[in-house]
Amino acid sequence: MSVDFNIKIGGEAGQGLQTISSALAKTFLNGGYNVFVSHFFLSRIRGGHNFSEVRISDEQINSKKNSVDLLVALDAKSIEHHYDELNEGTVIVLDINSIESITKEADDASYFDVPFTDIAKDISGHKIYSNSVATGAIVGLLCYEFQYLADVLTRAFESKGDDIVQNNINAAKAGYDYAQENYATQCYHMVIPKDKTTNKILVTGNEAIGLGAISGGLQFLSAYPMSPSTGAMLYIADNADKFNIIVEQAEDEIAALNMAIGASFAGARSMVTTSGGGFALMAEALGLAGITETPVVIYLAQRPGPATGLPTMTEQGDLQFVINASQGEFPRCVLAPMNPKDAFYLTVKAFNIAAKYQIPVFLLGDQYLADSSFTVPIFDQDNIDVEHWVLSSEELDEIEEYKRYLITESGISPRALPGSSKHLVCADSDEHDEYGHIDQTIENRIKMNSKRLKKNEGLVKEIFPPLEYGSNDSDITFVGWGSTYGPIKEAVDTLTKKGYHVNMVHFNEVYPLPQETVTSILKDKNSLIAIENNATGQFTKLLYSETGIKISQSILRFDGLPFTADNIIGKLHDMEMI
Amino acid sequence: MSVDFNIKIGGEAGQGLQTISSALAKTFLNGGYNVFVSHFFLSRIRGGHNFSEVRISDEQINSKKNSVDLLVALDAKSIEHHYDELNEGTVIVLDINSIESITKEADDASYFDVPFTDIAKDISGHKIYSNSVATGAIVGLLCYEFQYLADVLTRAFESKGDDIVQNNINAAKAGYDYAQENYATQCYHMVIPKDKTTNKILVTGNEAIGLGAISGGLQFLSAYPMSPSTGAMLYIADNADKFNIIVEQAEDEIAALNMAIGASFAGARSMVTTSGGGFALMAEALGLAGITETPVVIYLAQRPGPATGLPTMTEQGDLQFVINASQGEFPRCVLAPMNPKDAFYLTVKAFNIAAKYQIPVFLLGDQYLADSSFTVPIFDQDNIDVEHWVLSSEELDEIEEYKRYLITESGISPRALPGSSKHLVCADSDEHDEYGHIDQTIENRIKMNSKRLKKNEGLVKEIFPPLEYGSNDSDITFVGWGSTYGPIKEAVDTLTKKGYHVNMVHFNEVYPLPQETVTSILKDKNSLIAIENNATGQFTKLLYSETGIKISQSILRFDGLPFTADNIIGKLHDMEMI
Amino acid sequence: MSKHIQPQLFDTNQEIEWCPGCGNFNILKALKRAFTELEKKPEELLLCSGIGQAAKLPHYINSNIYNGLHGRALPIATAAKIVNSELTVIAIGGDGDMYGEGGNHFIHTIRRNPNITMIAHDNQIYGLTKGQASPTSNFGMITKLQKHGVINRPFNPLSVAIGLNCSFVSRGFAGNIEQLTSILKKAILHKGFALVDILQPCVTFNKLNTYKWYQERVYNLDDEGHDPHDQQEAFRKSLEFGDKIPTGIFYENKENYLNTYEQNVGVDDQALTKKSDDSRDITALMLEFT
Amino acid sequence: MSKHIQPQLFDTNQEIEWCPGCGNFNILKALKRAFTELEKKPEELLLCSGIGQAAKLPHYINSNIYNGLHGRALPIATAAKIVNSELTVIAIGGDGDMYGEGGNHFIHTIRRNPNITMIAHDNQIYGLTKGQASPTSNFGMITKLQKHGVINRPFNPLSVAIGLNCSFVSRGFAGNIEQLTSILKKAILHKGFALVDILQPCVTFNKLNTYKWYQERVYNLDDEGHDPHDQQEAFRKSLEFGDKIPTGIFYENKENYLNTYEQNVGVDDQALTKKSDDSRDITALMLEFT
Ligand SMILES: Cc1ncc(C[n+]2csc(CCOP(=O)(O)OP(=O)(O)O)c2C)c(N)n1
Ligand SMILES: Cc1ncc(C[n+]2csc(CCOP(=O)(O)OP(=O)(O)O)c2C)c(N)n1
Ligand code: SF4
Ligand code: SF4
Ligand SMILES: [Mg+2]
Ligand SMILES: [Mg+2]
Repeated sequence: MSVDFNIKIGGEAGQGLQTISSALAKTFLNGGYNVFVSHFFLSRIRGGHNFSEVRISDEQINSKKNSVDLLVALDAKSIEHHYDELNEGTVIVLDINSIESITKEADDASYFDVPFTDIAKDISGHKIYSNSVATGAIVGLLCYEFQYLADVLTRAFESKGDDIVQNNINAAKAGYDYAQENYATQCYHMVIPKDKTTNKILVTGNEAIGLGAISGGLQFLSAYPMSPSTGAMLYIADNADKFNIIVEQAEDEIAALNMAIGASFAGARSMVTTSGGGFALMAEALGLAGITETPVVIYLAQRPGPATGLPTMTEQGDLQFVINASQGEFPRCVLAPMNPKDAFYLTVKAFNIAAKYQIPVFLLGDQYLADSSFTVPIFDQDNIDVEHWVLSSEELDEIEEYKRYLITESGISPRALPGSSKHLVCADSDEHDEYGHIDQTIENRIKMNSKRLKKNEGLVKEIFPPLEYGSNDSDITFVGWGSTYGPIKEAVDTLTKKGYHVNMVHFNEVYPLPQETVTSILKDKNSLIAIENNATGQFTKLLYSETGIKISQSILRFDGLPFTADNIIGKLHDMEMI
Repeated sequence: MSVDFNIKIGGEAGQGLQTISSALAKTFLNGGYNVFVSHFFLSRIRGGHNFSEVRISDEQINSKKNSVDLLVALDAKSIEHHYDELNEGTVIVLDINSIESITKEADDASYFDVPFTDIAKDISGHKIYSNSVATGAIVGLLCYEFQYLADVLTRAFESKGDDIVQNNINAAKAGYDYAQENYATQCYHMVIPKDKTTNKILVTGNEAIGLGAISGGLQFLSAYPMSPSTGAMLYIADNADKFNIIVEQAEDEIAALNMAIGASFAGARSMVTTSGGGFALMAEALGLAGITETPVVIYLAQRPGPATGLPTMTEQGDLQFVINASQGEFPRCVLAPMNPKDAFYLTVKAFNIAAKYQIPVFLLGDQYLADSSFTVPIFDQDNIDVEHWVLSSEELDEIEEYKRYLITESGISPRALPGSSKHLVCADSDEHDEYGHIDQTIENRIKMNSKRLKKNEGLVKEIFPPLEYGSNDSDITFVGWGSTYGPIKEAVDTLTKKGYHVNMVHFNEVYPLPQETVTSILKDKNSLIAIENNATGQFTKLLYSETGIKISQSILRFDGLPFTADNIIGKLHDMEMI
Repeated sequence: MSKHIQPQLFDTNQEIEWCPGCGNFNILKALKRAFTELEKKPEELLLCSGIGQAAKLPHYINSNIYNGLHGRALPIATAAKIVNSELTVIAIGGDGDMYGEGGNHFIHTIRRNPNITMIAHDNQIYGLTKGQASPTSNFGMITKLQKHGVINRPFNPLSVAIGLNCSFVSRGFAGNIEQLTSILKKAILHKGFALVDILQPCVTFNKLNTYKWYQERVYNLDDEGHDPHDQQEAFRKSLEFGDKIPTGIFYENKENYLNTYEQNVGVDDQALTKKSDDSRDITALMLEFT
Repeated sequence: MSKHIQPQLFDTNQEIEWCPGCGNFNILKALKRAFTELEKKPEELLLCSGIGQAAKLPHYINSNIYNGLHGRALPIATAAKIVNSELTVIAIGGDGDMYGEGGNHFIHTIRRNPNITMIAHDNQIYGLTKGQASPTSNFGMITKLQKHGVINRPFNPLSVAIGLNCSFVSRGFAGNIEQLTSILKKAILHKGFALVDILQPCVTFNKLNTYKWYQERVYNLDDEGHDPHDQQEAFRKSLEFGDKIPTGIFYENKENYLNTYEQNVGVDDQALTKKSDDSRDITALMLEFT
C-alpha cells in the first residue's frame, strides 16, 4: 500500500495549530512514515487565518502537496479558504459548536463533527485539552495505533507533570474513540504503522542549522530577532549551556555582526542569524570581515521583500544581494541548503570554510526551509570535523616575527589569536600592511587586494558540483537552487512515473560557482527550465554571468508561498512543455 | 602652438597644496586654457606626502597625465616620490631652505631654488604668503601674464580685506619677478593667454553634482560626512539659504536615508550624499524607498574598499553593490557621470527619473570625479526642467477616492502628498494594498510586486545609449563607464593621432541597460577591451548578464589611483595589442 | 466646531491584529480621544511608525500614515515635519523599535527637538517576534530566549531623555485612559519634542509586567505635587521603577534656547514645499568657478 | 617587576598621523603611562577602535589591535572580551565615532556592563572629515557645514551614562596628563564598564574649544569632595558644562546586581575558548526530534 496523505489544520493564530500538527507528525514519524509539516502564518500573534499541513508518506518527501485529504477546521475560514483544495470525499473535521457559520455546502466533502471542547471538558476538565481531542480524533479516523500518539503526548508534556500528561492522553483517547465510534465507516483512511526503529528525525531547517552549528563548533552567536531566522537562534540558545555557547541578543543587527566578528577575532567560532532586512544593516560589517579576514557565518533566512515585505512568508529574493553586498571586492561563499539534512552538513562546512579561508560564509535559507519540518535520517556525526586553521602555541613559539597578513601563495595568511602568545595580532579595516597597520601606498594596495582575491582560487575548489537527479536522457531539465529541491524532485518523480523524460540539476553551493564543472554538467542538457522562488530569476542570472549557461525558460513564484510539485507540473502544462 | 603642460605640487597635508593648485588653475583657465586639477591625499590632516597636479592644455582634457613638466617641491618626499615621472629637463622648483635634504641628483632635471619664505617675509611680512610666492614663481617661469594671477588672488582673498589681497599680490609678484630674473633662460616654457571670455568654468564633480541638485530642485539633503562625497554636501550647504534648501547632518547614514525618504514622502525633492561604507548602512532604507515608492536620489562617491579601505583614493568598486543592494526585488536606476558636465545634467535627470518612477536613483561617482577640477563650458540652464509628477490640488479635488498604490498599466501610481488635500496618503514597508495598508494575501502580493517591477519597462526607455567616440572602423574598441571617460578618450585621441584605429563606447547611464540598443552598438565591434577602475570587472559582468555581450579583455586598475591615457596605452603595449 | 467632530472620524475599517486584552487597544482609544478633543482633522495628521505590534497602530487611525522600517520612525517623522511643519506628526513604536533598533535616533532626535510627539508602547518585551527581552525588560525576567533571566540592566528612556534636556518627558499607563489621554494631549500641544512612554501590558508574552503588576505600582506624579520644571527632581523620579512607578509629566523644558528644529531652520511658519520654488537660477553660482 | 617594565614597551614605529599640538598626543602618553604603571604586557592588551583621528590611536601602542568600522568599536570590544576575558580590552574612538555613528552601542553596552574601558576623545568636532559638528559640539558653534551655528543641543555622554546607572563614569582633560593617567588607571582597574570621556583640543578644526578655553573652565571634582557613589549628585555635576567644567570621576556604581557581563554569562574565570572543546556530541539532541 502506498501512503501519501495530507492533513491540513486551519485556524486562528494562537489556537494551537502547531501543537496539533507537531503531535500528529511525530505520531506518524514514529510509526515509520516520512512526514512533512509546513505552516502558513500571518504576521500577528492572535486571530487571522493560519494553517499547518502534515503530509504523511511512505516515500521521502521534502515538499507540500496541493490537495488536502483531511481538513481540520478550527474556524470558519478554514473551510472557506481551503474548500477548493479538497479532494472528492475529503472529510472536514470540526467542532460545530465553536464555528460561527459554515458557508460551503458539503458536496464533495463531508463534514465530521467532533465536539472537541465538550469532550475535553468532560474527560479532562478543561477546554485547553480540546487540541488533544482533535489530534486523537484524526489519529482515530486513520485507524492508526493510538499508542504512538500516547507516547508523543507523554514526552511533550512530561515536564509539566503526570496529571497534565494523563489529561492530554485521556482527551486524545476520547477523541480517538469518538471518531472510531461515530465515523460512518469507522476508518476514513487506513494508515498502518510500519517500523518502530526508523532512525529518522523530524526537524525544521532552523533546527538543523542549529544542530549543524553546535556540531560544527559554534561558540558565539549574536543576533537580533527576525522572522524567519529566530527559530535557529532560539534552538541554539536552548542548548547553549550544554556546549558552552554564548548567545547574545544584540541591540541591532549592526552590533550583531560586529560582535560576531569581534568574537571570531578573539578566537570563537561565531555566527549571526538574520533575515534580509537585518542583513541589510550588516552589509558594512560584511566588508569588515572581508578586509580583516575574519571568519564568520551568516545565516540568512529569506522572506519576501522589499523592506518589511511579507515577514512570515517565503521567497528566494536575496541571492544577488548577498553575493554583491558591501563596498569593494573580497571573497565570500554562499551555501543554500536544499533541506534540513543538507542544512546540517552545509552548516558544518560553512564554519570550516569560513575558518580555512578567513572569510564570511553565508547559509542562505528561506522561510519554507526554516519553518517546515522534514523527515531526515539521523545525522551522521562520524565525519564531522571541526577545522580551526589557527596557529597552535607550538607553531607560534617557532615564529620569529608574526605577520597577520603575510602574503602567501594561496592568499591565506597564518592566523593567530590575540593573547594566545607573545605575538601581537593587529587587524584593520583600512587597507593595511602585512602587520595589520594602515598602509596607503599603491604597492601595498595591489599586493593586499590581490592576496585577498587570490583566495577565490582555492575556495572555488571547495564547492561541490550540483546534484543531478532523474533520467540521464531527458527532454527537460529543471535547474533549481536551495530549498526548492523538495518540490522539484517530487515533480521529477511524478513526471517520470507518468513516462516523461525529465531530470534536475540542483545547486546547494551557489557561490562561487565552479565554471567548468557546472558547464560540463549543463551544456548538453535539453530544454533547461529554471525554477526559482522569486520574480526576476536571480540564480538564472548568476549562472549565466558566471558560466555563460543561459536558461531562457523559467518557472518563477513570488507570491510568498513555496512551490509544490503540482505547481511545477501545472506550469509545465501551461507552457505546453508536457 | 599646442600646449599640454603638467605642474605637480607636492608637500605635506596642511601645507596648502590646494591653495596653490587652485590659484594656478584659475589663472590659466581665465587665460583661455583648459585646466585639469587632481589631488592625491592621504587620510590625515597634517603631514604625510600629498600632491596636486595642474594640467594645462589648449584641448579639452578630462584626465591626468603621467609625466611632469614642472615640479613644485614643498618637501623632500616630493622629489623622491616623483623623480621618475619627470621629463628630460623638467625643472623642480623649491625653497632649498625649507627642505631637509635632497637625495636625488639633478641629471635630467634641474633644480630652481626660490626662497619662498624669505621673499614672503621680506615683501609681505609673514611666511604665510610663501604659497603666493611659489604660485607667482611658477607663473613667472611660464612667462604668463601676471595680471591673471593678480585677479585670481584678488577674488580669492577679497573677503579678508584689501591688505591681505595686496600682500598676496605683492608676494606673488615678487615670486614672479624672482623667477624671471633668476631662471637661466627667463622663460622655462612659454604659455600665452588666448582668450579672455571663455565661458568656461572649473568645477569638481562634487560641485557639479551640487549645482545639478540645486538646479534640479533639491529641497532637502541629509547626509553623514564621508569622503569623498562630503564636498557635495558642503557645496550645497554653502548655498542652501539662497534656494530654501534644508541640509541636515544626520546622526548616522541610516537616519540620513530614512530622513531623505521621510522628506520626500512629505513633498520635498530629497537626496543623500555618501560613500560605499555609508551606503552599506542605507541598504535597508533603499528597499523602503523601493516598496513605498518614494523618490530619492543617492549620490555615492566611490572609494576603494572593502570597509574603510583607502578613504581618500579612487575606485569603481561599488557598481554591483548598488544594483543589487537590499532584500527583495524592485526597480532602481544608476547613473554614472563621466565628468562634471555630465554630472550636472545627470543629477537633474536623476531627480526627474526618481520623481516620475517613484524610485531610488543613484548617482555613482568616485573620488577621481568628486575631487578633481575639470574645465567645462558654463552649464546651460535653458533645458533644465524640474518635473514633479505629483497630483495638483485641482487633480486631487477631482478624485473621489484616492489610492496611493493604484494598480496602473505603467506601474506608476498617481502620487499625492500628505496634508495637501483631504485625501489621506498611506505608505507601508509591508506588502500593502492599493490604499497602502498591510495586505498579506497572495493575490495582492502578485499584483503589487508585479506593479512595481512593471516600472522597469518605462524606466529602461529613459536610458540614453552609451556615447560612441572615435573612428567608425576600428580595430580596438574601449568600453568604459563613469569617470574613466577622460583618460579613455585621451587614449583614443592619442592613438588615433599615432595612426591606430581605435574608438570607445562609454556608458554613463548604467542601469537598467537597454539591451537592444546596447547590443546593436557593440555587437559588430572588433576587439572590445573593458577599462575599469576595479579588480573584478564589475561593469563587464553587468554588460554580459544584461545584454549577453562578452568582453574578454580588460584593463583593470585597483591601486587607488585613476587611469591616465598613458596607463591605458602602456597596458595595450603590454597586451601586445598595439 | 468641536461638537461636530466625532470620535468615529478617526476610525478605519482595518482589522485590528492585536491579541484580545492587549494594552495597545487602550492606547489606540486614548490617542483617538486626544485627536478628537484637540479637534484635529485626519488630513492634518501624519502618523509614522516602525515595525512591531505597536507600530501597526497607524493603520487603525484614519490619517496620513508612513509605516516604515523597524526602528526608523523618528527620522521619517522628523524629516516629514521639517518639510511640512503644518502637519501634526506623531512617531509610534514599541520599546524594541524605539529604544533598541532605533536607540540612536532616539537620543539624537531629542537633540534636534522637532515639534513632534513620540509614543513608545513600552510592554518591556518584543511582541511581534514572540517574546524576547526588550531593552526595557526587567532585570532577571525569564523569556523564551533569556532562559536564565535578562542580564542587561533595563534601558531607562526617561532618565536618558531628562539627561539630554529633552523638551517634554512623560509616562502613561495603558490601564488609565483618562490620564493617558490628558498626557497625550499635552504632549501634542507641547511645542518641541515630546516623549510619551506608555506602560503597556502584553498579555501574551509578558507574564511579569501584567495589568495587575503595573496597577499595584503606578501612581500619578501630580498627586505628589511634582514640579516638571525641575530637571534634578525629574531625574530622581525617573530612576524610580520598582515598588512604585511614577506616571505623568516628569519634565517640561521651557528654556529659551530650546527652539524647535523647525524654528532653528526657519520653516516653522510655512511648509518648506510652499517656500521654495523651481526657478533656480544658478548663473551667479557658476561665476564663482572662474 | 615594576622597575623592569619600561614605557617604551608600548611604543611602535608607526608614524603618528596627528597634527602637531593635537590633544591626542597627551591621551596617547597618558594611556601608555597607565599601562606601564599597571604593569600590563602588550600581549595582554586588546585595543579596539572605530574610524577617525582618535581611532588611529591603537596603531601607536604596541598591543593587539582591532581597528574596525566607524562607530563600531564597542560591539567588537564587548564580544572580544566575552570570548577572552583574560584580555584587558579598551575601546577607543572620537566623539563622532562613539556618540554619533556608534550612539546605539554606547547606550546598550552600558546596559551589558562588560569589564572594558571606553575612551572617547571628545574634541567636539569631526576631525578626520575636516571639521563638521559632532554630537558634543557646543550649541551655536560655527563650522564649515553649520554656517549658522550648531542647532542641535549637545549630547551629554555623562548624564546619559549616569542615567543608565553606568558602572564607572569619568571625564579627563588632555591638558592634564597626571589626572588623566590616574583616571585611566582607575577605569582600567574598575571591574565593569568604565567610561572615560576626554576633553581633547583639536587645534586644526575646533577654534572654540581650545586648550585655553578648557583650561579656563576645568576643575577637579576631587577638589570639591564629590562623592562618586551618589548618583543624584553625579547627575547634577554632569549637567555642568559652561563656565565651569568638572573633571574626574563622576560616578562609580558598586551595587550588587551590577555584575559584569562576563560574570553574568559565566566566563569571567576562564576564556570561553578554553572552556569549550570540539567534541560536540549531539546524539541526545537529535533524539528530541522523534
Ligand atoms: C531590521 C529588522 N530587524 C528585525 C525585525 C524583526 N522585528 C519585527 S518587530 C520586532 C520587535 C518587536 O518588539 P517591539 O518593538 O517592542 O514591538 P511590540 O511588538 O512589542 O509592540 C522585531 C525584532 C525587523 N522587522 N526589522
Ligand atoms: C560608515 C561611515 N560613515 C562615515 C565615515 C567617515 N568618517 C570617518 S571619521 C568620521 C568622524 C570623525 O569624527 P570623530 O569620530 O569625532 O573622530 P575625530 O577625527 O574627531 O577624532 C567620519 C564621519 C566612515 N568612515 N564610515
Ligand atoms: S503579542 Fe502582546 S503586544 Fe502584541 S498584540 Fe498580543 S498582547 Fe499585545
Ligand atoms: S584634525 Fe584635530 S583631532 Fe585630528 S589630529 Fe588634527 S588637531 Fe587632532
Ligand atoms: Mg515591545
Ligand atoms: Mg571628534
